Amino acid sequence: MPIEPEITEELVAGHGLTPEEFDRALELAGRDLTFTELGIVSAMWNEHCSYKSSKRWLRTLPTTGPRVIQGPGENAGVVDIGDGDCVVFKMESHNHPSYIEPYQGAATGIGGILRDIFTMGARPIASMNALRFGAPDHPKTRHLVSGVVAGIGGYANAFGVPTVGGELEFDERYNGNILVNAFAAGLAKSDAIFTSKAEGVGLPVVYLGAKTGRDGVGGATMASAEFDSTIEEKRPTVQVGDPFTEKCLLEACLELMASGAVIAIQDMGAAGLTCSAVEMGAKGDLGIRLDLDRVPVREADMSAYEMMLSETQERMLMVLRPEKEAQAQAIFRKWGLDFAIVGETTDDQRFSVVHGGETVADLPIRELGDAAPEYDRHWREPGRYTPIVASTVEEPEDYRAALLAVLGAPSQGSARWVWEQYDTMIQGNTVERPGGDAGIVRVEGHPRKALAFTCDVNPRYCEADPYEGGKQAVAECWRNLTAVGADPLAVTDNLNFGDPENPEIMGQLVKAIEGIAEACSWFEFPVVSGNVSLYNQTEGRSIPPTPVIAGVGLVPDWRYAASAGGAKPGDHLVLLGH
Amino acid sequence: MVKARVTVTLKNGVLDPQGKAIGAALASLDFEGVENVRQGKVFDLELATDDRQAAKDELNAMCEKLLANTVIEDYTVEIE
Amino acid sequence: MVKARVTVTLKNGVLDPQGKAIGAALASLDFEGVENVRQGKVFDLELATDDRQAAKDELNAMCEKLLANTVIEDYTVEIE
Amino acid sequence: MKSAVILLPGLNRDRDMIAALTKIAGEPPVTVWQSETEIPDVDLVVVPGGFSYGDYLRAGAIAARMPVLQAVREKAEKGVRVLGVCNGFQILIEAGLLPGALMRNASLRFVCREVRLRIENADTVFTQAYEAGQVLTCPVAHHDGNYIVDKAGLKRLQDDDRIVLRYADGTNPNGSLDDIAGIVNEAGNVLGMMPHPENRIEPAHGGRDGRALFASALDMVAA
Ligand SMILES: Nc1ncnc2c1ncn2[C@@H]1O[C@H](COP(=O)(O)OP(=O)(O)O)[C@@H](O)[C@H]1O
Repeated sequence: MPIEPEITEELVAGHGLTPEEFDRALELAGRDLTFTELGIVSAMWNEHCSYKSSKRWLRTLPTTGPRVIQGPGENAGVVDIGDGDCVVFKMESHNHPSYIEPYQGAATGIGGILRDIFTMGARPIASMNALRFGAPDHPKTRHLVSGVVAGIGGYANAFGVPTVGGELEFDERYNGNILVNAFAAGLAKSDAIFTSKAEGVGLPVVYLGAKTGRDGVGGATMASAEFDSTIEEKRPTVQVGDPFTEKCLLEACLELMASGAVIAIQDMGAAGLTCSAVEMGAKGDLGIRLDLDRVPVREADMSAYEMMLSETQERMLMVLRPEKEAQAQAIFRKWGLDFAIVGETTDDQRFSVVHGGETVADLPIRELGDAAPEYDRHWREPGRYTPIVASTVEEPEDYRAALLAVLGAPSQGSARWVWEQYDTMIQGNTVERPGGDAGIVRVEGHPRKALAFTCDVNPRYCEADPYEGGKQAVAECWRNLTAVGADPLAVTDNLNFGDPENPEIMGQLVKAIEGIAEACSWFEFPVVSGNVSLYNQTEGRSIPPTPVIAGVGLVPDWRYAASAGGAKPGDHLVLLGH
Repeated sequence: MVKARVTVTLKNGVLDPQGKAIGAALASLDFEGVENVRQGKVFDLELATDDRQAAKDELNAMCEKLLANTVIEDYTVEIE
Repeated sequence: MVKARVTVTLKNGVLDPQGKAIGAALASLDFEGVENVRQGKVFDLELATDDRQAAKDELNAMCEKLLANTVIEDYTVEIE
Repeated sequence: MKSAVILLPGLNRDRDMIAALTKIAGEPPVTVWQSETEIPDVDLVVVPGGFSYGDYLRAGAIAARMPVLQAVREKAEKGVRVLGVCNGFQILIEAGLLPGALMRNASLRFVCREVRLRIENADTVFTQAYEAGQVLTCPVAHHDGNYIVDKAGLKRLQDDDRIVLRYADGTNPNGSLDDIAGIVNEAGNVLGMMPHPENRIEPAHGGRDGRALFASALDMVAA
C-alpha cells in the first residue's frame, strides 16, 4: 500500500475544493477525510459532474412535452417517435482534452457520447460534431483541426455510426480554447429503456468492459508527488480511445439487456467508477459497497484513489439480476470483455469502498450526488453591442470582390473536406448526408419514417446579445429541421462559456439560457438533455458565448424530404420570410 | 549521407489498444506466455548530409514537430 | 522473463504511402535534405520464460504467423 | 441460393450486408461467428466490412487468422462463391485467398464518398448481371484501400482478366494501383472489392447500382 499524503490546504485547493466545500465534506464524514475520499468528493463536486454553477438556471428550461419519455437527468434524453420506437440523444463537450491531445481528445469525446446512448438500451444511428477552432493562420490551428477531425473519424467510423452533420467555425477567440462538441442519437423500443436507478438490496454490482488504468487520473495526484517514489511511472496520462472495444461493448450490452439481466446500468465517464456508482446508488435511494480488489486492472499497484478517479474509457457499471450471472458472463466472454462482480447494493445509503481489506471511503451517498453544493453565482446584465445601422456602413466598391470574400471565408466555405473523412453512409439508412440543412437517417424497421438532425449556434450573435443569441440558435435549429421537411421534436444543448465566477460571463450564461428557454417554450421544442462546459478561457480571455443547440425532427416520409441539392437550370428561386 | 532510425513508442501507462488486441490474438493462436505487447513505430530516414551531429539534432526536431506525439509518445533516434 | 523487440519493415521496393507522405510533410515543415522515409512497426513483448533460444524461436513463429505480412514485410527479432 | 455472412468482432457493415442480402434474396442469410470451424451448406459466403479487431496491426490481419477463415478457405477451395467487401477484402487478402496487399490510402485519410466504378469483366459469377464497360456509382468508406501487388502479380491479374472492377472517370479515392477496385482469384469464385454495393441497392441510397452484384452472385439473373 502506498503511503497516503497528508491532507493539507494546498492539497484541498489542488483538488478544486473551496474551504467551505471542504468543511461541508468533513461534516458529512464526521471525521477527517481519507485521501481517497478527498478524491471522490472533488470528483463529484466539480463543475463537470455537479453543474453547481448552472443547475439553478438549467431548471428554468422547458423539458417536458407529450412526446418526452425521459428529460434531463439520465444519460440521454428520450423522445417518442411512434410505433413503439423512441429516439435517444444527447450532446457532450470534450474541449480541454481535445486541445491537449486533439486526436485522442476528440476520439474519446465521441466514445463518451456513444456510451451515453447505448447505456440506455439504444443502438446509435447518427452522430454530429460542432467544432470551433482558432484563426486559420494561428500556428496551432492546423494541427488541432487535423487531429480532431481524424480522431472523430477514427472513432466513429470504426464504431460504425454515420456522422450526418455538424458545424465548423474558425475565430481567433478560440485560439487557446477550441470547442469539440459531439452529439449522438440512437433508436430504442420505448418499453425497453434502461436507466441508472438501482433497485433491490444485496444485488451484485458488475464491472463491464475494459480494464482500469491510470488514464486521466487528475493532476492532483501529481501535486502530492511525495507520497510515492515511483511517481514518474504514475504520471497522469491522456485517455486513449479504443473504438474496437467500444463496438464490442455495444453489442455485449445490447445482448445483455435483451437477456433481461440488467436492473440498472451506467457508463463510466468522468471520474468513472466514482460517478457511476454514486449515481446508481443515489438515484435508487440505496447504498453501494465496492471492493476494489476485484476491479480488473491494467497496471499493477494501483491505489484506491487512482482506481476511483481513473477515466479509462469503454467501461460500464451495472446492477445485475443475480440469477442471470452465468448468462451475462458468457455474453461478455464472447465479446472478449471483462466482467467482474465488484460490489453490491446495500440499504444504508452509504458509499463505501474497500481496498486491500481496509475501508478507504465511507460517505453518505446522496450528499455526494443529488445534494452536491449548488451556487447562485453573482451575475450582471452582460453588455450588449449596439446594432450597426446599415446606413453607416460604406457601400462596397466591388460587389464581386465582397461576395468572394464572404464565400471564401474559412467558416463559410464547404466542409466537405471534413465530412468526407467521416463514414456518412454506414448502416445504409442515411438519406441526407452532411452538406444540407440537416442530416436525415431512416428509422429501421419502418418503411417511410426518418429522423433529421442539425446543430447550430452563432456565437457572434450570442456575444452581441446573449438572450437574443440563445433564441436565435433555437430558431435556426428549428428552421434547419423544418427546411428538410421534418417536424421538430426536441433538442439537446451544449452550453460552452467562460469563467462563471466572472459576473459578466455568468450573465451571458443566464441570459442565453433565458433566451433558449423562451424560444424552446414558444416552439414547444423541449430540451431533453444537454451539457455545460464552463471555464473555457485562456489567460483570462474567454471564448465567445457558444450555446450549441442540436435538434431532432421526425420526417414522416423520407421520399418527400427536401434537400439543398437537386436544383436544375431554369428552376425558380423563391425567398420566403422577411 | 546519414541513415537513421527513429523509434516511437507509447509512454508507460498509456493505453495501447493495438498491443492489447495483438496480445489477445497471439494467445488465441496458442502462443503461450505472452504477458504484454506494446506497439510502436519506426521510421527509417536518409538525410543528405555527412554531419552526424547536425543530422541528430535535425532528427530530434523532426520528432518533436511531427514524428512523435510527445503528449503520449517517447522517441529515440539512432544513427547508423 | 524475456523482453524482446520485434521490428517489422516493408520490403525493399514495396511502395510506402505513409513514408512518402511523411517525407512530404517533413519537407513542408522546412526540414531539408530528407531523401527517403520508410515507416515500419515495432512490438515490445514480454514472454514468461527464461529460455532465450526458445523465446527467439517462438517470436519468429509469431512473426511468420501474425506480426508480419511476409508478402510485403521483413522482420527482425532482438532479445534484450 | 443460400448465403452466409461471417461475423467477427469489430465488423460493422455486417448489418448493412445482411439487410441487402435479405432484401435481394427474399430471405435472410445465415450468420457464422468467428469461432465456428464449419460453415453450413450455402452457395455464397460473404465477409462484410468494418474494422475487425479494430484493424489493429494491419487491416484484416487478426481476423484472417481466426478459425472461421479456415472454413471460408475450405469453401473457396470447393468452388463455393466467396465475396469480401472492404474489410472483407482486406481479410481475404490477409488470409491468402487473394493476391496483393491493401495499404493506407495515399491521402493517409479515411475517405467516404461516391465513386464511379467500371465493370471490366462481366463474365464472372459476380458481375454476370452487368454489361462489360458499364459504369456504376457506388460508395466507398475506408482507410486502407490502396491496392498494391508486384509487377508480375499485376501482369497476371491483367492478363487473366481478373481485375473485375476499376475506379473510373478519375475517381480513384485511394491511390490504388492501376485503379483497381476489385479482383477475383484464379478460379473466379472469390471476389474482393473495396466499394460498398450493399449501400447502393435502393432508392433511399440514391440508386440501385449495387443490386446486380448480389443478383449475379446469387444467380438471380434472368437467363
Ligand atoms: N464538423 C462537422 N461534421 C460534420 N458535418 C459538418 C461539420 N461542419 C459542418 N458540417 C456540415 O456542413 C454543412 C454546412 O455547415 P454550416 O455552414 O455550419 O451549415 P448551416 O450554416 O447551414 O447550419 C452542414 O450540413 C453541416 O452539417
